[in-house]
Amino acid sequence: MYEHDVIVVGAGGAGLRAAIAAHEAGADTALVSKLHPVRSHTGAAEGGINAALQEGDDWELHAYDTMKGSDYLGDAPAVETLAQDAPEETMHLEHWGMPFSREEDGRVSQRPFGGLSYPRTTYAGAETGHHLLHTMYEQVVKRGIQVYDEWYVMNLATTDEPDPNDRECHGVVAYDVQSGNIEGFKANQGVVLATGGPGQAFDHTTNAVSCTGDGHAMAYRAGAPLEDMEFIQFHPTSLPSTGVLISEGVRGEGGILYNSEGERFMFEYGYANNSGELASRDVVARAELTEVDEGRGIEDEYVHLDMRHLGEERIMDRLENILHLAEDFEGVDGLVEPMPVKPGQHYAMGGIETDENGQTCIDGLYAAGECACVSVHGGNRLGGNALPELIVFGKRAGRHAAGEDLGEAEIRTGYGDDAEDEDDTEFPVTPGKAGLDEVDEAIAADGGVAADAEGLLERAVERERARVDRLLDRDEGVQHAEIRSKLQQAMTDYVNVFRTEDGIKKALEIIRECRQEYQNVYVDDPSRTFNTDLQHTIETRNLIDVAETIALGALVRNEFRGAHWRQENQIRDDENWLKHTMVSWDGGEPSVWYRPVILEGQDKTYEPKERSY
Amino acid sequence: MAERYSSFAPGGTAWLLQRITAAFLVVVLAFHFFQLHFVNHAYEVTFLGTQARMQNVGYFLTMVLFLIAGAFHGVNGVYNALVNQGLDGTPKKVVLAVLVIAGGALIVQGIYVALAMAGWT
Amino acid sequence: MSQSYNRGLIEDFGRWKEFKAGMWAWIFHKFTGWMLIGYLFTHIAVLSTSIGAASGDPAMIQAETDVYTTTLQGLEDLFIIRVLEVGLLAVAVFHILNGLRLLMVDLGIGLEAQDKSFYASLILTGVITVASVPTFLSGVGI
Amino acid sequence: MSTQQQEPETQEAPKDPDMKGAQSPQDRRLAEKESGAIDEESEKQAELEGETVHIKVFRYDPEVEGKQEPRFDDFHVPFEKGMTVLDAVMYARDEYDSSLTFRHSCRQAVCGSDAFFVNGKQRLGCKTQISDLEQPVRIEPLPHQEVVKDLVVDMSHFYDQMHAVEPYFQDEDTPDVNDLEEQRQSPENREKIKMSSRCIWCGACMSSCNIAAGDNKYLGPAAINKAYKFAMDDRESEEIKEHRLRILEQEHGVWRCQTQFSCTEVCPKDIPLTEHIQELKREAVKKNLKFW
Ligand SMILES: Cc1cc2nc3c(=O)[nH]c(=O)nc-3n(C[C@H](O)[C@H](O)[C@H](O)COP(=O)(O)OP(=O)(O)OC[C@H]3O[C@@H](n4cnc5c(N)ncnc54)[C@H](O)[C@@H]3O)c2cc1C
Ligand code: HEM
Ligand code: SF4
Ligand code: F3S
Ligand code: FES
Repeated sequence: MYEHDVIVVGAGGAGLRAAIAAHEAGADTALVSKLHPVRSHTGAAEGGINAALQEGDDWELHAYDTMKGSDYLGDAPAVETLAQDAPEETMHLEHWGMPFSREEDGRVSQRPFGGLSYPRTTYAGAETGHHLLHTMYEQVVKRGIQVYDEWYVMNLATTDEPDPNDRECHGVVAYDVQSGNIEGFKANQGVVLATGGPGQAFDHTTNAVSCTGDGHAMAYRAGAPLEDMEFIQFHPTSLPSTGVLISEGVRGEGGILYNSEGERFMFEYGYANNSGELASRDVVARAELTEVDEGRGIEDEYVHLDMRHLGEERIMDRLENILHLAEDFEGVDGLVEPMPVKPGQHYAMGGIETDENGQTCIDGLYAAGECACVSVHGGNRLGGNALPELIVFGKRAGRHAAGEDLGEAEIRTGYGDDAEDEDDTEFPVTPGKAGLDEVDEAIAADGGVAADAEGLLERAVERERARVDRLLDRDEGVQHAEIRSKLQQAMTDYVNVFRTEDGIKKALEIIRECRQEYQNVYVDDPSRTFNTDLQHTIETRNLIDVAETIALGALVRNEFRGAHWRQENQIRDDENWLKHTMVSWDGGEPSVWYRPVILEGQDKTYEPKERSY
Repeated sequence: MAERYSSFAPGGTAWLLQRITAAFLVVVLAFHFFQLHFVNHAYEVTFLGTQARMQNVGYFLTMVLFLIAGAFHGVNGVYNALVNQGLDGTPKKVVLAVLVIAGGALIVQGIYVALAMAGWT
Repeated sequence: MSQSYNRGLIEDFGRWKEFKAGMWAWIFHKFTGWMLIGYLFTHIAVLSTSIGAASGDPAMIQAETDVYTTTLQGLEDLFIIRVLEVGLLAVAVFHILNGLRLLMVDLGIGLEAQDKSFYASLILTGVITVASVPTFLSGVGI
Repeated sequence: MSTQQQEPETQEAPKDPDMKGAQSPQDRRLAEKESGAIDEESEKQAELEGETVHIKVFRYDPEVEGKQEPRFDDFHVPFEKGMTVLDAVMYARDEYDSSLTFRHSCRQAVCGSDAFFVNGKQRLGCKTQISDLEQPVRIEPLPHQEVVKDLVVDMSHFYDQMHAVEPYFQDEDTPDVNDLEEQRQSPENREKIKMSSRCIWCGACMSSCNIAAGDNKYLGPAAINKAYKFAMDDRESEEIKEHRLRILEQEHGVWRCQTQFSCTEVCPKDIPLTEHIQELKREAVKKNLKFW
């Protein structure tokens, strides 16, 4: 067993920042990550970090833009904290040596980004995330913070009081991928989850293979509710074969979208008569899919993004990296042929419910980064707002976990008196636990609250060892890859950009089937050494849980807000839906409930306005 | 953790000397070859001819420098090559000593030969 | 991690077909360097006969029958030695040319053309060597 | 119109290539439309012929009998336009042998996990189009690192070397963050360190360097490049720069580099590694000359 004051799970931008903050607050801190820190998906972010740095800009404008972008589903205290702290946190990065792009006078450069009223996106070339990730990892090395890399966290060690608000988290159970050893990590003060997005719930995503929503699923099963999971951002231009992102820059420079008939459909079919290709992400994504559905897609799958008319010189000058991406990942030369693109899952606005200090309703359990939902992005994330979220809330979570007083949080967590139950919607199948799976079985056998943290952890470790033994011992059944691809396909078919009641119900049915099939899952690779088969099998279980919450949220929210579109009700319904969707696991019987959005800020209230640009 | 090395092993001096001797050797080696294969054919070399050349102080000094530079360059090159292949610890010290002695002997013997050629012994 | 597998260096050089210019340059330079230092030692050894000659009978020197002259000329009469000399020339020329290339690289000049300059050294070495064969073989008593 | 009517396409490779033509809604539709586009036709043709790529993958597992002796396994993977080496091994894993093990994550050349030895050269699996390679494509773990299992190598030595150059900003004397004051840096200086800052720690360069293979203490191209990024950054003070050079100029630092250029050749991020190393050698010499 390992023991530290603060255990940070995940070493992407959020995890690294949390670890540095906890360390600075004097806690003995360790990072536990299934990937070596520099492999985290934060490295893929290109665009930049929004922060009101310059004179003429101020945090209130940033907050306002963010609130508007969120389609009024962001919580004002969180949004304002983000806008207020982002400048200082960005400066920290600079002082740590992050190579930001520079102006002639030596100051950091900022550029305009969609939905921002001021050019406040601070960037480092077209690889901002890469530099952010590496700069922070360097600081972790400098401080000598302990890193357990290639340790896969399988579960949390949480007490099991009936009310999740009374539970405490005392550590995690992880397995060393290289050796297969399963060990407990005791956290004396707190566990911070920073496990990133759940993009792998979808078939086609810009997210990494490692973005499997492990943190979501672990916190969810431990009792922390997942918030606003239905809000998934789809990016209109990703390469069909891999999901690699083709940046908006191509359309910004004048790239044109064509369907298989060679028509410039954004105009010809009237999807966006004014802005055409430059309409907002969700509009373009829906347009592309409509074309494909109506038989005008190429290979029945994608559309073409053409930039040849821009001329070689201009392309080489401004979009050179796009040429490389198309060439390397799709085998297409953007100078002589159009590039295939289609919408891909890109970002999850929702996540583990936390307050401004990163704390969940479970004592000692924190979450930060894409896996968390303090609710700054609400219904739709603005480009360049995820990276500041990592550093602002990563830091807060780390400090709070290390015992620093950050003041009383304004955002409430956990089921409480402000909750409103969902009881109108009928689910086509019962969500949640399918029979007894080994994890729950062991909990049941546990018989109440463990006496002390150590005993709790030990039991958690035993449970996971038993689970792994069973997965490895079984010789037949289904393999996880089959289940995973079925799940991903269902999500992409039915809970994608277009969502209909029937479709989502179909998805829930398939998710249910996946759950049942998972009862018979087995791991073919018998080895303990670097068994990725085993790891992926555990991840698939997590994906099922997460996918289900996405579908549940999508089913109940019968309106069109932000990235969430519903065929039956294609308008934003502020009357009924200015509230967060919450899904609680409730010991294996998920329940859906709502919590009102907080629109009252420090000294103003954000009145919902039409989201038009 | 890879060890933190002391700053007192620059290694840069040897590197630089290797380049400087190389630059010097290019010229002298070319001259040497030319002199003894093209101007004077090797098969025509006699002690008399050699002595005549060696008695020119400039030539004598050039040849001695040539020898020293060549010996350093060659021996240091060999040493580097071995270190590159991971030679370490005691064997490394031994090799260094052997090479220094061999190089030194080469130079001493070479100078002695040159003196003999010039007839100054 | 119970064990791991180390493929060792032998496998490395088993892949010589896949080596690129820079790697070949390195190998050749190393090889020629060793040849040259080896030769330098032998060379001084052979030349050491001059010590005997100098301390011997001056008449023999005049008659060109001293041990130095006879040794050298005796060696030069051997065809094999002539061939070896051509080899030595090739080795030295390559080492010089590639050495110049390396010096340029050290100065940071023309790094993009490092492969081309290697090929150039090779070709030039070949040309110079072939061109000097007549000179080297002249007067050999076969 | 929603996506709901769309039938989920089977992920599996059709055993009988003709089956696909009959099943796929796309082909049906294409046939219906009788589109005359020639390239579409020929592409379909290729698909119908069931073109496959032949890959040979290195296998080793210390624990599994039959894999303890390293061997190569053959897989025939159905070819698709745009398929990368990583796609091919992923397909082989998901469809044929789930125990096939390799690191990968981002699929877009930023995480640096999937450097393999492909047809005799260190390459990123995700960044290498399989159609550019000669078949059968031989895929091996990175040379000069111990193999943990299949394509997974032990990277700890690489990480140690990266850490050994003190790869972090050391200046404590920075402006107060509360004033939102940055350290000034000229665009030229930022340009100077740009390439060096792109390293994704894939280890390809280290694996290709013969010197690094022989001399375990040699810092190696990646770590030296990392040090270059800091040494050339004007934001750090002169003393720290000197300190950095002192780390680099120890015996197993920059001097060990024999300008083999293999590192520069294989770097997937096109970092001019040899150039950076050479520049540091000159810097170190200059600094030492100053002392004399
Ligand atoms: C292509 C792309 C471009 C983007 N561009 C921008 C942009 O320009 N601006 C912007 O603001 N945002 C952008 N985003 C969004 C932003 O990059 C992400 O939201 C953010 O990086 C997520 O960071 P994170 O720290 O939460 O998670 P990640 O960086 O994904 O890190 C997750 C960490 O958790 C670890 N982990 C996960 N599960 C486990 C487990 N079970 N056990 C142990 N460890 C685990 C992983 O190893 C990893 O270290 C972009 C996203 C993508 C995909
Ligand atoms: C008497 C003549 C010479 C001898 C005996 C000689 C010998 C050697 C030897 C043994 C090496 C080490 C090779 C290795 O194993 O890596 C070497 C390296 C080298 N030689 Fe020479 N050499 C001679 C002439 C020259 C000349 C004329 C040049 C011209 C430029 C030259 C340039 C170099 C360089 C640059 C290296 C260093 C390679 C490195 O460290 O990266 N040498 N030499
Ligand atoms: S320098 Fe290039 S090859 Fe080496 S680790 Fe970095 S990215 Fe990989
Ligand atoms: S391959 Fe090695 S020898 Fe130098 S140029 Fe690169 S580090
Ligand atoms: S998978 Fe990340 S670099 Fe290839």
